[in-house]
Amino acid sequence: WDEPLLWEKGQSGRSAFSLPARDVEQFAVESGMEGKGPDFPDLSEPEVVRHYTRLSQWNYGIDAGLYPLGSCTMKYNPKINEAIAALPGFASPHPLLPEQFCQGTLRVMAELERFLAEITGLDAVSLQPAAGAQGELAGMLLIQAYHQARGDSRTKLLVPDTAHGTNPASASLCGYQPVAVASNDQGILSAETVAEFMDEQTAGIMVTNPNTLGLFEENIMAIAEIVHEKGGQVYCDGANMNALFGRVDMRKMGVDVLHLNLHKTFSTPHGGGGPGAGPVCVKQHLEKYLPVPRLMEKQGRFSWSSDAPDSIGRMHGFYGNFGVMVKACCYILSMGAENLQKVSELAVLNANYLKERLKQTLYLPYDRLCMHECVFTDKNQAECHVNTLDIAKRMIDYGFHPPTIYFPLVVQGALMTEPTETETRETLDAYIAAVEAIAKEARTEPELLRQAPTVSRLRRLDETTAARNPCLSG
Amino acid sequence: WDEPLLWEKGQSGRSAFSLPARDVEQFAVESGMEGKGPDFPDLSEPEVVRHYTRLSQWNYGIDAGLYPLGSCTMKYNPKINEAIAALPGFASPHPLLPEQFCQGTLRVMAELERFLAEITGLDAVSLQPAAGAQGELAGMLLIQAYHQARGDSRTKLLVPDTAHGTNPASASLCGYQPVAVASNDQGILSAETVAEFMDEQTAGIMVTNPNTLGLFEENIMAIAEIVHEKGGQVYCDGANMNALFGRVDMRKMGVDVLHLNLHKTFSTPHGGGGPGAGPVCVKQHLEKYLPVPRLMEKQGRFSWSSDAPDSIGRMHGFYGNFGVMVKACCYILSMGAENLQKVSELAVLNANYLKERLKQTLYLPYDRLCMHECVFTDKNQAECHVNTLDIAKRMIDYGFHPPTIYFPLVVQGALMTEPTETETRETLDAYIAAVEAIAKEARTEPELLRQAPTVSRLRRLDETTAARNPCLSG
Amino acid sequence: MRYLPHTDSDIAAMLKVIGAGSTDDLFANIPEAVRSGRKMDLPPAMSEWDLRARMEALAAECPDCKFFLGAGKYDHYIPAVVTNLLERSELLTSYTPYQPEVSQGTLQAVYEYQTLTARLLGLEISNASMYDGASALAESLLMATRIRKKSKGKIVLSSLIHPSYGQVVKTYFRPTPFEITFLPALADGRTDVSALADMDDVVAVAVQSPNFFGCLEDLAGIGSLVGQTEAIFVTCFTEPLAFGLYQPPGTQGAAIACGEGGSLGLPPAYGGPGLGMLATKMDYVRRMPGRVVGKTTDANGKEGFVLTLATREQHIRRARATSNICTNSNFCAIAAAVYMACLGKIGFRELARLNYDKTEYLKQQLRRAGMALPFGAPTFNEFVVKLPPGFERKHAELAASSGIVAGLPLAEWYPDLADHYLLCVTEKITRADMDHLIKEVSE
Amino acid sequence: MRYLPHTDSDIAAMLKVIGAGSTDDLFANIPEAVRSGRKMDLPPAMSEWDLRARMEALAAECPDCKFFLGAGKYDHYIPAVVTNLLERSELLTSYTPYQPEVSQGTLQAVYEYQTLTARLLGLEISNASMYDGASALAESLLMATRIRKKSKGKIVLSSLIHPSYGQVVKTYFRPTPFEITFLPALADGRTDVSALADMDDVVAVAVQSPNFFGCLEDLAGIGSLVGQTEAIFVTCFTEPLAFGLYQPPGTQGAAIACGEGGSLGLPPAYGGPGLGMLATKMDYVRRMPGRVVGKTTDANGKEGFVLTLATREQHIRRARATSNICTNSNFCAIAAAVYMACLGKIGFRELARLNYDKTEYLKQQLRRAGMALPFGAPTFNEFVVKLPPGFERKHAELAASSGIVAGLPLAEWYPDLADHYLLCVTEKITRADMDHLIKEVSE
Repeated sequence: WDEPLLWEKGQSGRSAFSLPARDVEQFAVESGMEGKGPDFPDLSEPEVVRHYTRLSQWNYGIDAGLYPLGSCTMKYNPKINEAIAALPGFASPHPLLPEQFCQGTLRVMAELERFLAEITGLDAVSLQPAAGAQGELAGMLLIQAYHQARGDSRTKLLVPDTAHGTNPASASLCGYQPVAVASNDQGILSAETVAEFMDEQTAGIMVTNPNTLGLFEENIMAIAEIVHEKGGQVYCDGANMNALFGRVDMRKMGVDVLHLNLHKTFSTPHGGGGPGAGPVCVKQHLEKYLPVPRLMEKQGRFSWSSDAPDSIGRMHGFYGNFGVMVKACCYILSMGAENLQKVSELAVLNANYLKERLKQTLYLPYDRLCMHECVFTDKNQAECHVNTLDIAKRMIDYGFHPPTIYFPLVVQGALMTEPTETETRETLDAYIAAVEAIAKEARTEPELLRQAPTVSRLRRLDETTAARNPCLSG
Repeated sequence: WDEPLLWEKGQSGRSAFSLPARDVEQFAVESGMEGKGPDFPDLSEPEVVRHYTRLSQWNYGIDAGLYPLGSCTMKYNPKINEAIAALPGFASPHPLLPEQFCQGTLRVMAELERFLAEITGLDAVSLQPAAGAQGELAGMLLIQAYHQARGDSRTKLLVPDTAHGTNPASASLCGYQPVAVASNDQGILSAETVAEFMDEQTAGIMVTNPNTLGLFEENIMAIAEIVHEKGGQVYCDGANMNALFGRVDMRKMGVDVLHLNLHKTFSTPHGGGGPGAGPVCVKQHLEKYLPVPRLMEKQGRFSWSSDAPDSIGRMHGFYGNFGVMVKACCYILSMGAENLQKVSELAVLNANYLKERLKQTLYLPYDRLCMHECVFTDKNQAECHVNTLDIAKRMIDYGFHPPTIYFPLVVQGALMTEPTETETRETLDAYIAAVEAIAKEARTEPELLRQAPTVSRLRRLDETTAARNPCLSG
Repeated sequence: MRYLPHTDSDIAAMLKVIGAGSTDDLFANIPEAVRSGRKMDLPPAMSEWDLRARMEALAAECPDCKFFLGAGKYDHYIPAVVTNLLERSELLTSYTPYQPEVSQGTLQAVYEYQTLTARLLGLEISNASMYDGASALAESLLMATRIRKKSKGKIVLSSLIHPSYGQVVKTYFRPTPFEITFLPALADGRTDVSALADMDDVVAVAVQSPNFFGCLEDLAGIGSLVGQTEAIFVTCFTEPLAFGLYQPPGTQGAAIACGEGGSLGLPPAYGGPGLGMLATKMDYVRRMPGRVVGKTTDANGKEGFVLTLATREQHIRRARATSNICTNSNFCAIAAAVYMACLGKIGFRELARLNYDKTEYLKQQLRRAGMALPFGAPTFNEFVVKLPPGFERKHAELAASSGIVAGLPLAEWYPDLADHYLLCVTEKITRADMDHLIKEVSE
Repeated sequence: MRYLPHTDSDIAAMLKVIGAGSTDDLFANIPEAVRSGRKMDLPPAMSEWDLRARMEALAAECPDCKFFLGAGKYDHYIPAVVTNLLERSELLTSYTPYQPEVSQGTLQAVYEYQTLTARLLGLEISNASMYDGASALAESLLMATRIRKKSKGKIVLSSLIHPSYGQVVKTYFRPTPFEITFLPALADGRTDVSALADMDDVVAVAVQSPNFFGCLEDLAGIGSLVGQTEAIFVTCFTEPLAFGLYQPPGTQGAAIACGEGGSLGLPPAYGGPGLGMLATKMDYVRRMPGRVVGKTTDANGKEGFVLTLATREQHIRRARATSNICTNSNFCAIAAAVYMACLGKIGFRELARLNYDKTEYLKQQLRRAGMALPFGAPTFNEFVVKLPPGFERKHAELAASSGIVAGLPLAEWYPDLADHYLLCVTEKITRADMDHLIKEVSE
């Protein structure tokens, strides 16, 4: 059945809000400034509950099944972490409380900073960026501040064709002209190509490692050396850190700055699009540029300091997404070093297993060991005149969320598949069976794919009209 | 998609349990007594979460839509009450704690006892019965104890044909032979009929008021008088109390003992079949027979007393379903007297509105003012060779939970419909429209009804085979 | 009021359809003489915020404490997933699954509960739950009378069954002519069944293991003794976690195993709601009380689940039903199933082992501190200790000053056992907690 | 580890399919030189129970207190239904709705959020959320430069915009050649816009109302002034509940209204996550940053929702995107929508009124107690008071002894305003709380 829009429900006179007792008289309001209040629908509490319960039933979450969106690391989100983040001592503190009322929140942040430094091998961390892309921006601003402090104004930034989609936009926000660097026939960057583009007008490079093809940038040390030699800085997009726990040292890789996505790698839920958190980790020479305020410890007491004249400044109204940080901190504490390392082993195991089992069915442009994800394309199905979109939509009919599609752009018709470590072998086998069945259908009954999905409440949606004649509110 | 049975999932070696740290050594176990432990499947936490999330998605709850099961009072279950019952101070206390650790739980119970006495007009309350049927049993035992104390051993009990289904069984558990008393052509008991059956071998009468036809037993005073005259006691099944808040005084009605269903009338959720709570309320002359322990107050301190030589004894391992009591207490406090009265007004308004709007469509055997529910039958549809079951199953296709069917037995092919006060007029209108559409289909495409439901995950289930060759575990 | 959706114009329009002038008119059938005629005397309606504040204040009157209490309720950790999954309103706010097509979630979950319960107890089938352990025992004994088709005779209970359970059995049997008889205790803390040999007309024998003193009964021995008679052997439990370590009752001759399942994922909640468990043999299924879920197929041949064997039940069989139970503890049964699913075979066994080992540690330390452990039979996670005379005062002081509840004084239940305390140790008690207790007890 | 499902035999079988000897082999592509070569130095894995205990202990280091603090975060009651509905994993654990057919829940909820936001702010459209108020302002100003197609010029901010927001704007504009200029305050606590007349090349003017001092700006007046120039008028807010009582920015000439929506159903959570709101006119939609949901139809003509106008976004337009934002505050936006749905038109207005009246009561009482309220402009639920010199000590004492935080000292942010405090009163503050504060302040 359908669930009407909120304002198609309700009747004036209803309310789902329990108005607090009035214990003061009414006071006059300055004439001319008073408004009529927003035109919201009036619903009873049962109506509100039913509305959102029904809406939720049209949604697919990680608790419903496999969610193999490549690059998104849709792993299981532990329930205990939600319960802990909701503790009054974490959910209630006002951000401007005197220090004595928030030592607990500050200690959580201090621990998380230390953990992230340890996990990446870098020296200092700011938890302030509210999401991965804001972390990227922070990283770019840090690099810019670094160059500026040296009186060096650079204009370009190298961005490989296997970088995350936000990277060029983040570079551009910083006024850098992104210079596209092509990956080689192995799907990774070659040092030679980087050397070709790197010059003294170039601020540095943004490397996603493992890259968006799910491949480890094996030449990263040589590349970093080239970049450093020309005075540039190396930024690593750490969104794919789930592949690397306990395996690499970002410092040895030559990384100067890196952001992490707590809502991917560290198991905090994505909430249908956010909030996330995008801490930025740096080597010591960049620490003084980190956003303010900075968390300070003195004899076991924590406080904030904005005394950082070289800082790039503030990026958030307060200190970032504390609620998300709590969950990430819980995750790390639940795991410990050994289990975190195991997370990466199993994430990589799952991805390689899928890759091996499916490469006869879907075209695999780079047939080599992958890391946490693997990228297929629709090339094998082209002769049946079905494409990546058709395959993806048909997966919905089989009860699976589709993988990321048409990204990365470096291959045509990509199906970027990231199972994550929390999926069982049985689930992967069921997914493999579904993909095989779909590939068979592509040959025998391609119309099934083109018409898919059919089991969902809605059929394929007309995105073109939506964009051409946008209707954004009701 | 399907969700396998629990033991069809998992692999030995997994676990979703966080084993607490071991801080003591292992000790030997007496030889020969050790077992191998139960043969449970081993699942990871994500598997457990997904299993029950998926199962839940096959269920229909009050938060999903109208649930008009007659006699079941499926009203909205407030979320705040769940949150309060989960407070550590209520969820954690051990029942045998010294008094100083449980004054809060005891105060909740004392308040609820007082509220229920006030709401019914009776003198004393025991919260111990764990559900309505146990409340009925308690009531019967009280009546029996009362007679026994007078040296009077009676063998029969009057049970009208409009009583709840549990009533005869409860009477029978007490060794009473239930004597069926027929309702009159108005759907209620006549005093004359009761007078005919009532004698000095009869312990009393079990009246459901409003009865299961949704009609108020108008002759209740005269009936009570007849019963009392012969030395009998009047038991009222209070499961339908939702119709009567603030309207009647059970004492004036001549009721000696009555049970309430907290999980119906007082908004606590039914949990797919329980737990409930079935407090029993009595007039003063029955108080000394109430179950032990009894809650006592002395100078604002609460304690338990089992010093009650006439008591029928204990009915529960501890004190009843405290967790349910908290929610009922919250409900009463949220409502207050005026809103509780309004609850009944609106419950009765909704039922009469449905009755008036639908009586042209479905056959209404008793066309008069109803209380909180109304009973239709499939008589109008008989000529189309569809029956109550077909109509009910077709409602599922329209997105509604069916009403109670084939009960009460006093009419043939009953559709016993109780909307409750928390449903909006719009929802009732949508339900009415669905019933009208189904009635039309019965004439034009009766096969649609006979094949229903079709939108649910499963079609009609074979209950006969299930009962004939029971398969109760896997 | 935010739960009541009707606006004035809704009410007016609906009254018009009904043909009534006011909502009062809808109550016209209620005779004047039975009307209450006054407003109910209840506290004024509270806002959500005032309600929460008031109830939080009451909850705060139940301060946190460290208790060594079991005696029918065992305080175990509950995984956050259990709590979280049980909040799903599809499970919480549904009714008894009378319409199976829209209730497969509840039905499959309960079918799985039945299966796990049968496996846990070593029997063939389980029902879909009873109210609590006490009523489950009472119902089991009534069931025994039905199996043996007896209308009189002896119901023999161990005196080491939880005393409250014995009382509930008495209440349920009050209206019947059956005679309730108790078996005494042996010196080792087990039941003395020797009297059985001389008893006639025994319809059922019920024994609890681990019993109220925490001792494991020799179920196999008693079972074979009872097996030589006409009587039905009913075993009872209050701590099902024990079957993670010890042999389950079904393999020891029990015809019916019943008890309290609260240990399996339910919070103590001051004693309720509980979970009455009842498992038995397939032969006895039609004598079994309570709801039961069975597997079947739908019109397309797809597997599904329904409430079944309703002909035993009150709404069909009315006065001749196997029980009057209707609303049960369905939601608690699902909680138990989720809990058992979380632990799995491995976790359940390890957790049981941990409870046992911690308890043995405390016993060892108490012995070392010179305390007497009067009963020699093996125990699971609780046991009886005799403490120095006058310990009552210390017991009260400890509670008042440190929030430590040093077990349950047994004298109230067993007058012979002055200075005897029933101590319970679950996984929530740390070694440090126990060492602290020893120190306090030894002082 | 309970989140990791792989058994040893799973791993062995999978490695065999891959043709690898061990999981280490899967990392063969990582050069030796970049390997960490040591175990990470992290605390040992904690059980669920130890974790909870540890985090509860940390949470307890944030004791409850009574704070008269706003300044960007306002402490409002959150209905239990908001919290409950937001726990539904279908909403919480889903990704950005790239596949609309399985994401209609998120999409419709966000479409409704956009609509309610547009109505609240008096503008035509809203995006699907930004990180928080501060970044929403920065993004709004960047958007203004795109609307005006400027690559340089002045960005003029009121100095009574939340100081942190001003700092974030500076950070975002660091890489650009735009010049950030601040407008001073008037004596009545509003912004002095007189300098605007003499400024050239103004690309955008941003004013906050209620401003950081709690004062309502004369938005209509400023709006018409800015309307006479080329500049885009951006208004900002930290307390959207104010628009339950006062006129919304959209009707006062704002081209873009943005700010923090945390008041709408989010807990303070020590400052985050927040909800960046951004509403504007349809004309500017293609210059707007961030995700947006639009209505469309499916292949059967049924109404549905999709993410739309993706051509503005980074994953399509890459370097030329309107913003780099990707993950936003979607879940917070849904929380806000549920909150707004709960309050409705009536509740929202009444709650705003109650905040206002309580605040006026405190102002009245402070005046009566002889305290100076330096700014005469109307306020909503916070305001500035000048307390006797040396109140800092009392402020600290009150916090330490009674857990009362008597507002925010302004001197840190505005050095001229020694002894000035910003006090906030929401519906959670009772009259008794205020009387208590007055008493303490007057002593």
